[in-house]
Amino acid sequence: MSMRLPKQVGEWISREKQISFTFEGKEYKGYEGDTITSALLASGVKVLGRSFKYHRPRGVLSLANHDINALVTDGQDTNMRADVVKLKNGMTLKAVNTDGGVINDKSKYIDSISPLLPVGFYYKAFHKPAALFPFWEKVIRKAAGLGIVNFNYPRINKRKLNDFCDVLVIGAGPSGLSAALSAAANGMEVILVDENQQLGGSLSYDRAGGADSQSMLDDLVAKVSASANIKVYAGAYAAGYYQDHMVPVVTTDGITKVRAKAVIVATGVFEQPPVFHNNDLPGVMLGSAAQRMIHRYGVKPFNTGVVVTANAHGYRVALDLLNAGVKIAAVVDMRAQGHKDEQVAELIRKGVKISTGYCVYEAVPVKGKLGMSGAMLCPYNEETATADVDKGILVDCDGIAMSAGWAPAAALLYQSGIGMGYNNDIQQFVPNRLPKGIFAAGRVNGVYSLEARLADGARAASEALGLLGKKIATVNVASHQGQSPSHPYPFVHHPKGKNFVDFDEDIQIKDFINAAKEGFDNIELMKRFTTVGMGPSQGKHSNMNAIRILAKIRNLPVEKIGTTTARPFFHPTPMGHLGGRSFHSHRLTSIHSWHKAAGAFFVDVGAWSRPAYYQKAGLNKVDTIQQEAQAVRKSVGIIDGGTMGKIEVCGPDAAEFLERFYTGVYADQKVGRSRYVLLLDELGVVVDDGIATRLADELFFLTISTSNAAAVYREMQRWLQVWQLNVGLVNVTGAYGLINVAGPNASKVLSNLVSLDISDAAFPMGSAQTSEILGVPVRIIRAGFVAKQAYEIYMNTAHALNIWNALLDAGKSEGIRAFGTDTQRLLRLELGHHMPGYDTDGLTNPFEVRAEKAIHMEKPFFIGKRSLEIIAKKPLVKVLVPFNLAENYKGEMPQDCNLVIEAGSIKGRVTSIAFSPAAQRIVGLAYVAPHQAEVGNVFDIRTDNGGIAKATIVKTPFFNA
Amino acid sequence: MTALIKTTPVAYAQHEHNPTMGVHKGMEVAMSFDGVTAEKTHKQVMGVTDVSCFAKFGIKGPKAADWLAKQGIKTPDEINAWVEGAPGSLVLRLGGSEFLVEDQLSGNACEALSSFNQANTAGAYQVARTDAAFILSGSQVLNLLSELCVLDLRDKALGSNAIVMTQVAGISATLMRESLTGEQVYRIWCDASYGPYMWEMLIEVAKELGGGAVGLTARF
Amino acid sequence: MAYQLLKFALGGEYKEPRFFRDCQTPKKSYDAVIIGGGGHGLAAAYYLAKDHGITNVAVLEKGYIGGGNTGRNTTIVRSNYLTPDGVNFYDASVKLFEGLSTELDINLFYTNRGHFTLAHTESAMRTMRWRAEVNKHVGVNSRVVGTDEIAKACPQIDLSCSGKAPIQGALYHEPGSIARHDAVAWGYARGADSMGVEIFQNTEVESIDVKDGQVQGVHTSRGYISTGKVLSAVAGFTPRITEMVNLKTPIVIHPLQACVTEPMKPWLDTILVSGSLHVYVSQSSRGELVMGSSLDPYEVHSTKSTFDFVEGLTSHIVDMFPFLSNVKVVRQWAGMADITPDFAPIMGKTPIKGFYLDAGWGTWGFKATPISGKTMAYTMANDKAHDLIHSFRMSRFEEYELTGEKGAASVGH
Amino acid sequence: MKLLNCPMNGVRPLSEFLFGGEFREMPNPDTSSDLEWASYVHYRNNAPGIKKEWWYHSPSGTWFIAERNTLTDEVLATYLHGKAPTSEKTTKPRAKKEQSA
Repeated sequence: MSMRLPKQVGEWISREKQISFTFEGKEYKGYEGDTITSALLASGVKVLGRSFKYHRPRGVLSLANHDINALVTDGQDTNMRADVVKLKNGMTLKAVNTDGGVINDKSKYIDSISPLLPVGFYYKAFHKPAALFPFWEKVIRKAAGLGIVNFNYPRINKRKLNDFCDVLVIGAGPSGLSAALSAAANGMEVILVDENQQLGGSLSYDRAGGADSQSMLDDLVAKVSASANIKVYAGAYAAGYYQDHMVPVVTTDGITKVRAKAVIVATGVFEQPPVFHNNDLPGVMLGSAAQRMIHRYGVKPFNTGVVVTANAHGYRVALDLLNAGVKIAAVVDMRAQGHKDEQVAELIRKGVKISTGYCVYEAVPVKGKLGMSGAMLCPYNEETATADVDKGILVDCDGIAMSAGWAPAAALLYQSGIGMGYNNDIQQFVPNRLPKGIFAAGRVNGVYSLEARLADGARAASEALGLLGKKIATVNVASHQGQSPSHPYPFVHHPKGKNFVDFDEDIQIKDFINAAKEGFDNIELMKRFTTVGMGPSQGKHSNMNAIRILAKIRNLPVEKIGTTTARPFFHPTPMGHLGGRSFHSHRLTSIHSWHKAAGAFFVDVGAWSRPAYYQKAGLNKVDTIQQEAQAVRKSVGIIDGGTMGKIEVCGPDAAEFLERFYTGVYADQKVGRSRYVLLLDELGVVVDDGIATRLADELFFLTISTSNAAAVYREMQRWLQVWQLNVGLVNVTGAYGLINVAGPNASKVLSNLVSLDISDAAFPMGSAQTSEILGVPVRIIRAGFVAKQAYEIYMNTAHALNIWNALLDAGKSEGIRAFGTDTQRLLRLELGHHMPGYDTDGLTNPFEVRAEKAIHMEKPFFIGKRSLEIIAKKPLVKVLVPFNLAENYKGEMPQDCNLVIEAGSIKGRVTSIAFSPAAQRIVGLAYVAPHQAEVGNVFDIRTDNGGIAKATIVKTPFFNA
Repeated sequence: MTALIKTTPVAYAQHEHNPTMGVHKGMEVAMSFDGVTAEKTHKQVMGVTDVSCFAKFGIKGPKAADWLAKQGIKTPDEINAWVEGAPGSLVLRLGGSEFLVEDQLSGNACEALSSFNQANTAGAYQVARTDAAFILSGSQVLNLLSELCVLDLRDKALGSNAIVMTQVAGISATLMRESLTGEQVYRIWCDASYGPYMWEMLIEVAKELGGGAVGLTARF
Repeated sequence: MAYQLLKFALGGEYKEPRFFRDCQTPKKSYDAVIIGGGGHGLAAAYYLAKDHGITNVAVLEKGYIGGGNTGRNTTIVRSNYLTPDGVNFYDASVKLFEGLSTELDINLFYTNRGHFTLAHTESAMRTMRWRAEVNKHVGVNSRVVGTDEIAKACPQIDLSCSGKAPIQGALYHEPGSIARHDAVAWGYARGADSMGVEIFQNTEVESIDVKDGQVQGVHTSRGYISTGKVLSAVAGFTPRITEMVNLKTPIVIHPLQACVTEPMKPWLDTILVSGSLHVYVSQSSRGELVMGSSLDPYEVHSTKSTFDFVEGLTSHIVDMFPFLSNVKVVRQWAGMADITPDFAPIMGKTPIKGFYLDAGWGTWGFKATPISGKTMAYTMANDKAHDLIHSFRMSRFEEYELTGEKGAASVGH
Repeated sequence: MKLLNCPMNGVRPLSEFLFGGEFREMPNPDTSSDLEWASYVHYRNNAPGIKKEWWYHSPSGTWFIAERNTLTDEVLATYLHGKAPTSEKTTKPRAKKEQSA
């Protein structure tokens, strides 16, 4: 039976565009602009879902994005909120969290055994006997949860943009619109955000049977669109408030991070349900939900209804219902003193029965609780919150509209760090301390009459303007007159319970009472024990009532109970939105394309992508590496070292700077020579090492490890600021290419390209020259990290590929071969060199890696020196030694990080190990106890599978280089 | 032999678009991608051009400005600002005492400057510059930048002669706007090694916005 | 279980007793005062009473019990550490956890899920082997596994992480479990209370009275309490307490954040941690994904949430599980983590006689709750550090004997 | 995202900065005792309050000092090490007072 009303003024649906969809297998029709819920209600469908815990049938509650019991799936997506998700043609929808459909849900029995499941029952059951818990845990997990995740759901990365404004206004109800207009009128750049598709907030549905609010809305909206200073984000919610006025605004398309100079929060209030037996039946809904249904979607909420109220709003709802052709069985006012205003008068004129001092004692369900057939109305005692059942009247109705009060939508205000105080005139928490740049306006600020809300918006704007240095006339707002918009305790106790406070989690009044009895009588503890407000709606309709109950239980003023912290997000926000386009920056050398073509297997080294080795068809990783190493040992190899850190230290104090920064001496270093550099931190821990080459009296050129380069350069900059030396630092890591040619034939290859004498005599280890290759200026350093014969060639990175190719050509006859970092690690191991970060960890001191030679304690100062003086007095606990295994070792190959064991206790670990083609043995570096460290000593390495490998400490290099 | 052609740092990322390459100032760069007509429209909507080939010269140190002045190069008085320091050449003042000179299409200041010799120039140090450099243009350029950069880059916020050292797509970059061939464009410089990544990001977003790569030919 | 539930149904008027008394006025003096009503403080009180018969104890909680990091962590329990001392300590904690629901007669939902620390690089794999070898040596069930075992335990994961950080393997730690964190605090509170310990909520310590290097008592918002033994177990508030006794420590406070999704039907059975992607995730018994990340980048003594955190975390989660794109995050929150230079706690005696420290937990506090309580109770009762916590002693910094946990620089959890 | 005022580059979001830890005067290594030195390298002034800290603006490579309240996260001043403090007036709105959540 259709509940669709004739066209309503300002409705959000386009009746000319009909849409068909299915729900639970049945086909229905709706209009474009409908939400899933409004279309279903229009088609006479009342049961939209099942509740989380008891699987009770549920319908619409708020129609404002917290109807957690009306979650549906379209087969792709899950936990879709039917009350706000736009209807699309061809949708095939099902309620989530049912076992066999929303009507015949097999889990509905849980409702009848609910007495077995009081608050926190799961803390008191299932754990004995312990052996059975794993079984119960599975049962519970299966019962818990809402929708089923679709593992084939496509990856979606929404865009995340940044936007900026002077004043951000959140909420486009009367106060928000007024605030935006007055800020804009005074030259401010304004962004106006509202979660609804159309502006207006309550103006778009709270009509009291009239149309004035609509004309006022049209007028305001016209002004907004006419203003060049206002940018509107509609259908967009402010997900949270973050430091320094950053508010992410979420739409279906993505997120805009708005950075404002001032924020006006005009987010209004959430209507709160009065709590009575069966207040969750399909057909029972908030008054504002009924109004939204009528005016936004042209849907009749029910045919015959009761309005239960405790404020002026209920009477406005009654008039709207009446106007929509709903028969009003009664308006029930829970307040003894009742209500007087023109709406009441009009209702009486129209012959509506008003029962003052009454409550709805219970809603009467139809079979299966799939709807309601009537309501039991009883005289209500506000003191005891009880009903006089003997004087009860049963009225027939298929719906109840509830308007007993409000709770501020203050989540963003809380996140900005406001203080809230309880105002007894309106029975509501209102801001009493606002951080700089944060303003509240309208009902969230405790201002209720329409005139006052408009004024309050202007008032907030004027204060924001003041903060931004634009003084305008102050606006005064009249304080609240008349009765409270919220009832202080809208509860009706009932022996059968089922009077729900939290619809997400199925929490009833008695659950709170029992939780308090067990000692959880502090709002935060109560929240955690009962899980009130922990559901997807985050307590939007339940936290305030929970606070009222606890206040009553503890016999304290509501104020003393305080509120729980409202953390982000205002509405649950998809991870694809939050993650956005995940940036994954990476650095490549200018030779990368060659590596790729040559079959390089790439690894990430810091931000860089480097070849570990070059894959050869039919050759496994280990053999490939062995072959690349052989090439270097027997003839010549070439590696792209462009990723290495390269830093120029210039100026009169360059040598002095290095002497303070590193452990070595550099003042007497000759131009054209290189020296080892070792960096410690202030604790004396080994951080990094490398080579310093003096290119001129006032110019040192540093080559340091790839992964530490950025951090080391940063530390140099910091210490330079502290020491105030006359030095210039230039990080040329990305500007220079580096190619290392290594192996007995390296000089032969190089001599084809340079006009230098590179004989050992003219160009010994540790020396440097500048020259040209094919007309390109190059710096060449004779370094011995991977081979005795090795030349590091530096050039403008834009020429690196040219030089690389030239070297390959020049080396063809020698069988030159490119090698990667894995091979490089093997080569340096064969020479017995350790690598910081690989053979050391976050605690290793230089004595443990036997770097005494590199440490010049006689210097007046270097970073870490003072700590080394202390460490030097303590006995060594471990020391890094070179070892090899028996020539024909046949056991399990030990791995890096296998442990060194002596007499059943850990003495150290292997840091590097590999088969050395040059030494024709397995060789490695390991930490052992100092007493084990003598050359010739044998120690035990425990392999992955628990075997023992006998290792012998030897001298390096591991082969006769 | 000095005729060796440099490779643009962006080359690796451009391969997939198989552009028509050409040589400018000794560097091989993409002259065109999808044909000049298509690229002209990209230019209007959201065009990205690799101009890493523009010659560059970098210098820093307390005496850097004096030295440039001696070479007849005008430098900005403000920190983090730029001027046309010589005909067709930009001079960016990066912070207080570091400068980047870039010869645009018609400029030729850098060649002379490369004669710099630190040995006889106290207080100034040459900075090797091999940056990847880009031109961004079109109606959607602020839309693109509002996703890739957190700063407010609208005219009202970014002075016409200001430069910002900030992050674009999560990596450090230098950014400014200038008027080029009659239209306002944004310029981005980043470390050469990040060039391919930066190109990929700019093109990915540009394409979503109905634009794409623009070769040197269509750009000028 | 049935009869336990039936008693609720048949009980008529609800007869469940209070978990703990509502203490309002402290006595003049106690044998020991514990500052901090979180899991650690309450566990220490419980074991002081149970193991050492010291029941004249007051627990002082500034807010409500379990309201600090006990209620803010992501409830992971494991012992796959890097140093033998670390592994032994946490293994003892795991063993206590396993029997705790029975001992405290409260269902802690202690659920063994298995714990994978994913490695995306070779160097990460080396650290995994290092941890595995040490764990094995101490008799803890951890081992290096390949991608096949990961895929078996969690078929939904994208092993390439959307091509951004392909997974090489993992450290698999069989005992890895999760538990209902609040219940741990409530259970210890009830246990301690039933043996006579008095728990004072909303009670702030204003200063600590020390004479001649010996603790005399504490000034609180409920008046002066004299005592010879004070334990500080306040995690992120430690610097504020140590300042009261002029004790210098290396601890720095960084916020640690977490978030949860909407509940969904169970699909993720294991606990997944990725050091390189800085995420850890498990699915609670309620069906929510509980997710955390690495520490905030700078020192703040507050629990404010940042958007940066949730942006970074979710982009990595979606890299691992692309199909979660439209699964919604409901709530994010933060705790204050007390970090030490070697990522190991500071426990035991201090230079001030009668002042005991249980701090420096960083991101590891929850999983240590039972054992820290037990060892601190022992240390207080005997005024002698328990063997298990020797290497966590405060003096290790001045002695340049930091624990080797510093070697494992990846996110713990 | 938090905003910080780099003395060289102005107000920028936190993502452009690295935290360099507390600024601490180094005791004279030659005259300080082992204990004094150990305490300098290990211990921190860690109670909440106003502190001098190192911050680094990555895109420009600028180290500077920030005077910040570590309880409220409010920045009082930022300046280059050794340069006179500049008032924070130029920055966007200050950090809010912390609410214990």
